[in-house]
Amino acid sequence: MSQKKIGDVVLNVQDISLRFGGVTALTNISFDVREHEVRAIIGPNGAGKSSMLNCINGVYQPQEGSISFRGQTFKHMNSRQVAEMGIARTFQNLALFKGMSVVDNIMTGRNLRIKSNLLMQAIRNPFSIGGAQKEEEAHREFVEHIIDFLEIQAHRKAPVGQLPYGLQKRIDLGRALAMEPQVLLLDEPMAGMNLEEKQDMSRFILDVNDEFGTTIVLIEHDMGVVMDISDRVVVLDYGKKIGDGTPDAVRSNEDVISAYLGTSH
Amino acid sequence: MLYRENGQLKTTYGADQQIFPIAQDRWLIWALIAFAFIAVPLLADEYLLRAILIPFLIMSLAALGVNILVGYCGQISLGSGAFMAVGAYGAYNMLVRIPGMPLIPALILGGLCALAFGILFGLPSLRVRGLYLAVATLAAQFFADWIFLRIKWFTLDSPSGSVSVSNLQVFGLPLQSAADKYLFCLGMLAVVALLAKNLVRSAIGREWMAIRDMDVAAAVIGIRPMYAKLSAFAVSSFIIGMAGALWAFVHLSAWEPAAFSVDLSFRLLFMVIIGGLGSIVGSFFGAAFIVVLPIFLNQILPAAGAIVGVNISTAAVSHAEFMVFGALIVWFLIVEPHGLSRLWSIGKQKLRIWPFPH
Amino acid sequence: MAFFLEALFGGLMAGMLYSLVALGFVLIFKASGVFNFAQGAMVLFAALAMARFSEWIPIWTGIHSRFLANVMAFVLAAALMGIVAWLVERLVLRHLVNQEAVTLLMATLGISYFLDGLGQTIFGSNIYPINVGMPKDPLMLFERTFDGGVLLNLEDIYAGSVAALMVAALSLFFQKTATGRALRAVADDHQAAQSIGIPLNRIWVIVWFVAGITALVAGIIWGSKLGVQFSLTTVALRALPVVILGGLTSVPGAIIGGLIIGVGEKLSEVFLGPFVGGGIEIWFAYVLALVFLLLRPQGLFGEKIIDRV
Amino acid sequence: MREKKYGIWQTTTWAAMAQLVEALACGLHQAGLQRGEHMVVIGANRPRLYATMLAAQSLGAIPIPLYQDAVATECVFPINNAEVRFCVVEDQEQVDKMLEIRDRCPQLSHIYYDDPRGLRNYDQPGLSAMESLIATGRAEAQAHPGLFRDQVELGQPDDVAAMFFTSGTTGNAKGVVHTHSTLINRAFVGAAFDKLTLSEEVLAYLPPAWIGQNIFSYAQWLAAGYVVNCPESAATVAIDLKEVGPTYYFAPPRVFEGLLTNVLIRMEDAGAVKRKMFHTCMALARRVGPDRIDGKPVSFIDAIKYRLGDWLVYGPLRNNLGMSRVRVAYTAGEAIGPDLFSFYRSVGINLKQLYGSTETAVFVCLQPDNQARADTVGMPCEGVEIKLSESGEILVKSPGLLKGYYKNEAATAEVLTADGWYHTSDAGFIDSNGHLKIIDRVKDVGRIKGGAHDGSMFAPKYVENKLKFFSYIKEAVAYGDQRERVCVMINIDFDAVGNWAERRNLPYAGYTDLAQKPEVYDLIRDCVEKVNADLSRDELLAGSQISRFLVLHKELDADDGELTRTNKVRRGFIAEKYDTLVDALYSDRTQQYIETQVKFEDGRTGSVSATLKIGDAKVFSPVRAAA
Repeated sequence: MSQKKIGDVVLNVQDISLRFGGVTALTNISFDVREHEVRAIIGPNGAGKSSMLNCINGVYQPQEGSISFRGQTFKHMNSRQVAEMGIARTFQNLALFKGMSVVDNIMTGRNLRIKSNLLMQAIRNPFSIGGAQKEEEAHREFVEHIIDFLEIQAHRKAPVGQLPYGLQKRIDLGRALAMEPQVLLLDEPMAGMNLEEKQDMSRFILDVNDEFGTTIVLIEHDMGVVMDISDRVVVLDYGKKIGDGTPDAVRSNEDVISAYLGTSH
Repeated sequence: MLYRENGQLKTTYGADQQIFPIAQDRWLIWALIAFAFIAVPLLADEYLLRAILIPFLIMSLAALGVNILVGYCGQISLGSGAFMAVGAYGAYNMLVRIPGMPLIPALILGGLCALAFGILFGLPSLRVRGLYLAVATLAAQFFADWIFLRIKWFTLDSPSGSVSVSNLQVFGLPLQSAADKYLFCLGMLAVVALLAKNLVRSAIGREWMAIRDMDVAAAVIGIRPMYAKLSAFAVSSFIIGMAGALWAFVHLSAWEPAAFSVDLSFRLLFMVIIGGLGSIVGSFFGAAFIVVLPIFLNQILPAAGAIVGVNISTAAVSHAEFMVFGALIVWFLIVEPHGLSRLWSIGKQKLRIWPFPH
Repeated sequence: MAFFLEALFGGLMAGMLYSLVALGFVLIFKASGVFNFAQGAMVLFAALAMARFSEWIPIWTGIHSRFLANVMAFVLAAALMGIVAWLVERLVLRHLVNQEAVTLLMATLGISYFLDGLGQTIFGSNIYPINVGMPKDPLMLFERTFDGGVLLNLEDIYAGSVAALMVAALSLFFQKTATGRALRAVADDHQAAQSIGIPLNRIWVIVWFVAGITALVAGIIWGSKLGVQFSLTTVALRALPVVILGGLTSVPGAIIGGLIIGVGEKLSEVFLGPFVGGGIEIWFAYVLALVFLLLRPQGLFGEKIIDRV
Repeated sequence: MREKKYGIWQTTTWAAMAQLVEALACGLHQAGLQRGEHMVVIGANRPRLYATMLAAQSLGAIPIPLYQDAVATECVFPINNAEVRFCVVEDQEQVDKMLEIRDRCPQLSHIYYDDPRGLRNYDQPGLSAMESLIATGRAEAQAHPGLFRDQVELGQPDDVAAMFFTSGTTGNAKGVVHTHSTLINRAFVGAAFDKLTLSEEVLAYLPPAWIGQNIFSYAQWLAAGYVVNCPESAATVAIDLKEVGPTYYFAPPRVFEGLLTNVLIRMEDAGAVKRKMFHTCMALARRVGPDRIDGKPVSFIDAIKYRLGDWLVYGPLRNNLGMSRVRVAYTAGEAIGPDLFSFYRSVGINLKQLYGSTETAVFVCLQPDNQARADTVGMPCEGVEIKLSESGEILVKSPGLLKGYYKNEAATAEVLTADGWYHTSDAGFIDSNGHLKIIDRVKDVGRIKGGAHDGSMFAPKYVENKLKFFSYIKEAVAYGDQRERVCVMINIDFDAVGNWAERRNLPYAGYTDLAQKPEVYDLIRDCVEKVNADLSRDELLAGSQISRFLVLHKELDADDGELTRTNKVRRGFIAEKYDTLVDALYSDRTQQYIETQVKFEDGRTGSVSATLKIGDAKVFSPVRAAA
């Protein structure tokens, strides 16, 4: 693996706090993400990792703090905006569209880019009147490249619901990739996978990172995997940031160790 | 068993994405269309056309609309009857107020009225989900009932909102005989069904299904729930509205608000559930089932009674109809919650891999 | 002013009845996650049973005390509702465990169709009176305060108070009794409830039975006011906005919602109605609920839903 | 040529292919690939890899396809042996292999890869993408328009066209050298034989390094000009096969076997009715199908029935196997079981056998349509002469013979006589109706000594196989080498014979008992005599007729060392273990007591003893063939 050049900060999270009613999920979290790097957020279950992503995605609205992306600073993110800015995301407990085929699931990732309007789509036809068909085909081709990339050709037309867990995770990733993201947020991409699947997944993640130069923010609660593939690591525990730095630095950080020993992982 | 797919290889995405990728299916569907357009009008008698086929076609159209909203976008609606009513009265007003208004534009305008109405009552869907929404849509139902009953303007001051249309014409051709009406409805249905199918297999359709299956994820990949839901409401209520207008003009030709009561809304919902949520073809099955069932019962029950030696009054029949109907609904939900279309596709799959079980 | 008070009281009375029906919804929804569209049908069914039994019993038994006849009829009708509840659980709910809400909704619609049909087949489909001896004579209040005074229907007051009693009883049943607590447990989390050994199926039967009783009471009251007839089923549809307003899962919500709707309806009918051609009470409640939803999606007392991803 | 990529069948027209080849050729030329030099190609069936082979050949260079699943070290020998400087590989996996062995193959200077996936960060010298090669090639072609044509002109029919390394069972692999003329000639003969047309569809899913696949999807592709389809990935072959529905299909027996078992397994899960239907139809097929496909007349009723069966079962079955459109299907490599063979033919798939090897550029013998037999491999095809050495070995003279083994005179001399006969090292003979029968590897073939058939050939495996084709016989061990008559020890198939016995309500207590029943002996005798009758028909083997046999008291078992782990009988070992029996067979005793150690499943050993009868079988006087 050759050296990839890590650029300057693209995404910057400044002392975010998030509360649900009485419960506090996050308290003054701040960290930054640099171009082209693999940035991991680790922490025991319930440390608020997913909530962090949900704030970046605009799923949750943090009460305090701000998030800035490429210079623009936002108090609240708006999902649509986030997507348009090129931040894609996968989910911890599969959030695929159960009723749709693999291809269609990944195709949804292209929706932002579809130009033809409702009427054009309605009169979609093989005789290339209205161009909706042509557009569909163009996007389908792109999607097929992703399918090829993730090596799921054999399952193309299958309804996602019937596929094994490991594959569904891949499709989730595929859907995110279809957005051609600049920043890719991965929420426990390897949770509940067997070793082999984990290796595949890490391979894909690294490939994405250096084939397309995509910046990757990666959540994991199991340290092992993360340490080998990530450049810098943030450690959360009970909604607080207890460590930040290179894998080695983090590994030797007492708080982190105690947090992990504490929650016996 | 009948499928021979070897050599049907797709060399373009266009070929791969067509509505019926398998050659055998294409032949079948063309045969079916030909049969419906040519053979049926010649063979079917007056009663069959008027009492069964025309209602079936129109209800299929309506069910199609409902299915887009409920089946594809996952927004439960109990106000479909209202959308039909708005469509019907809207078209009616267009027809009588604007001199020389031809029928088809009138229908489309009727549909557009329903569309506006639909979007208005679709707004709650942005805030509320599931059952709350279902009840919210009931509001549309009762509101519509009331409007056409009480606000005379819509019904040209006719008593109790009952109005009628006569000697309809399409492109100067009179729409009199049952066969004409049948063909007209069939044509409308065919066109709309095609357009609808195109929508659901395109980007917008995927947005709807995405919202239905996992709205948060959908939002995160940049789908605007508002646009998706309202467009679903719009398209759906437009189709339902047109169906309503057809129902009123072609089938009833004289009607009052009661014709579009909440009961109709329920029946439409049954159609899509029994037919199969999220399936175009399911809408047809559902419509057929719900349209034919009562007629069937009306025929069969007295006969059955006669056999046992009991004379069953018409009232009794209608009550029994209620019971059988209810029982069947429940039975269906238990046995095949995914509706007839699921059975259909399973059967088809079995045929494809015949003689293997899987 | 007097006019206003009359409307207000009328509204409150009607509201009480709404809350009664609404309670039926809430009970079942809490316990089984089913939005029971059949509530209306149950009201009709119960009322029909009550009416006809009270009419038949003297013929069967030769008892001529109307009171006794009514009591027995009530017991019989209640028993009938029990059977209905049991059958519903046996034949329907049991087979639809953890289906989506829509499916269950559909199922209850099916049930309501069935009950409508059944009821009218067994008990006939004319209008039948229920006479539980509620005095029909009017009552004047505040004659000194306003000239003309405030005219109230004694019947309404009875009805209202009965409904209120019933509501109170139910809330007690929910808060105090063991079954009630079990119910609340089930409502909170089916799995958990099951794991601590609460028999879901029995709970459901109970809940549907209780809902049946509320239906019966509601049926009796409405029936004795307007006579038992098919239109009773619409009572349930009227009660729906109440549930929405109060929040599907909240008993107090149902009560307050009921009152708000009842009053709102009457007042609007009286004060707005004339300008828009009247009859607005059929949709006013809904629009009210709708507007309300936009402001507070989970209803007055419903819990807030947080999306976990 | 088509390749399924990105979900659809990407078509490459001949014109496009030509341009691609030209570009590649010019590119390679510019990179310094010399006439007569070797170039390694490693990868699955990919159009661009085929193109590179073509390009190399048009430059007069010699492509060497290697197996893509071979481990790195296996590639070392060929690459060094042929002083390969250039190699073109499919993807990262193969590149890694090449880089791994680079230190052992210093001369390996140019590595081109087709699929850049994962190779972005590779910066080893001499490594470059096929894309860039093509690009430079285009430029080169622009610069010297004539170049390509001239290079092609220079090519001569007898230049070496390609080299295939045969997986040597002993020692290093041998590079089989073929010239253009040999390959092309064979390709055309094969094509002509089955009247292949432009419209054939072929699915190329076996390793291109295997001569078979190479002939079918490369040489014949060029010769007949049909469409070759490359599957999307190993995982999707089944799906792709179904989509393509090839008209011309080639596979070794194990593939057909796999398909069949798969069919049967899936049918097992079917509902009772369906299973019944399936089995009845298959029974009918077994009865009627072969005749039908052999163009023999079948009774009207049967014809009707078969139609029905075709509609109910065979048609759908072919469809699911992806063989609805198969016009010609071949199997080769090893002997194919008759049941397996007839299954495919009976459901209307024109499956045939052929005989050939790497050295003969495949086509030596082919079975004409409607003359396909399980036990022959067809008639010598055009241009082929066949004779038998005195040892019974098959010698072949054909325009398709190899030029020799690369840098291995000795080996070449072994197989290729001065007067151009190639030693197949298979023993066999031409049967009465002109079909070649393969008997055995020469080394196993023995001789009868003394007696009526002194000196005539004895082929144990052939005899044993013939016996084993009877469902009642599970294993058979034949003796006769250096003896005057042939005797066999037989294992009955317990299930088959068991059923048979039950149907005759014949009581028995376990295997040993059943084995010794006189009825069973009669049953087996019939089989043996059928075989004898059959054997007597061809003079060469008449001597191998079985005169005495016995049914063993225990089943031959790998645990007792009687079978190899792959369930082949270990003739020698058994001979020693049961020497008493062997002696008995060759004496004139009618029974023999024997006691043997057996290992049970749980490892305990016990002993089985029995007195075995010895049966005599009728021997037929040889029927003179063609008379």
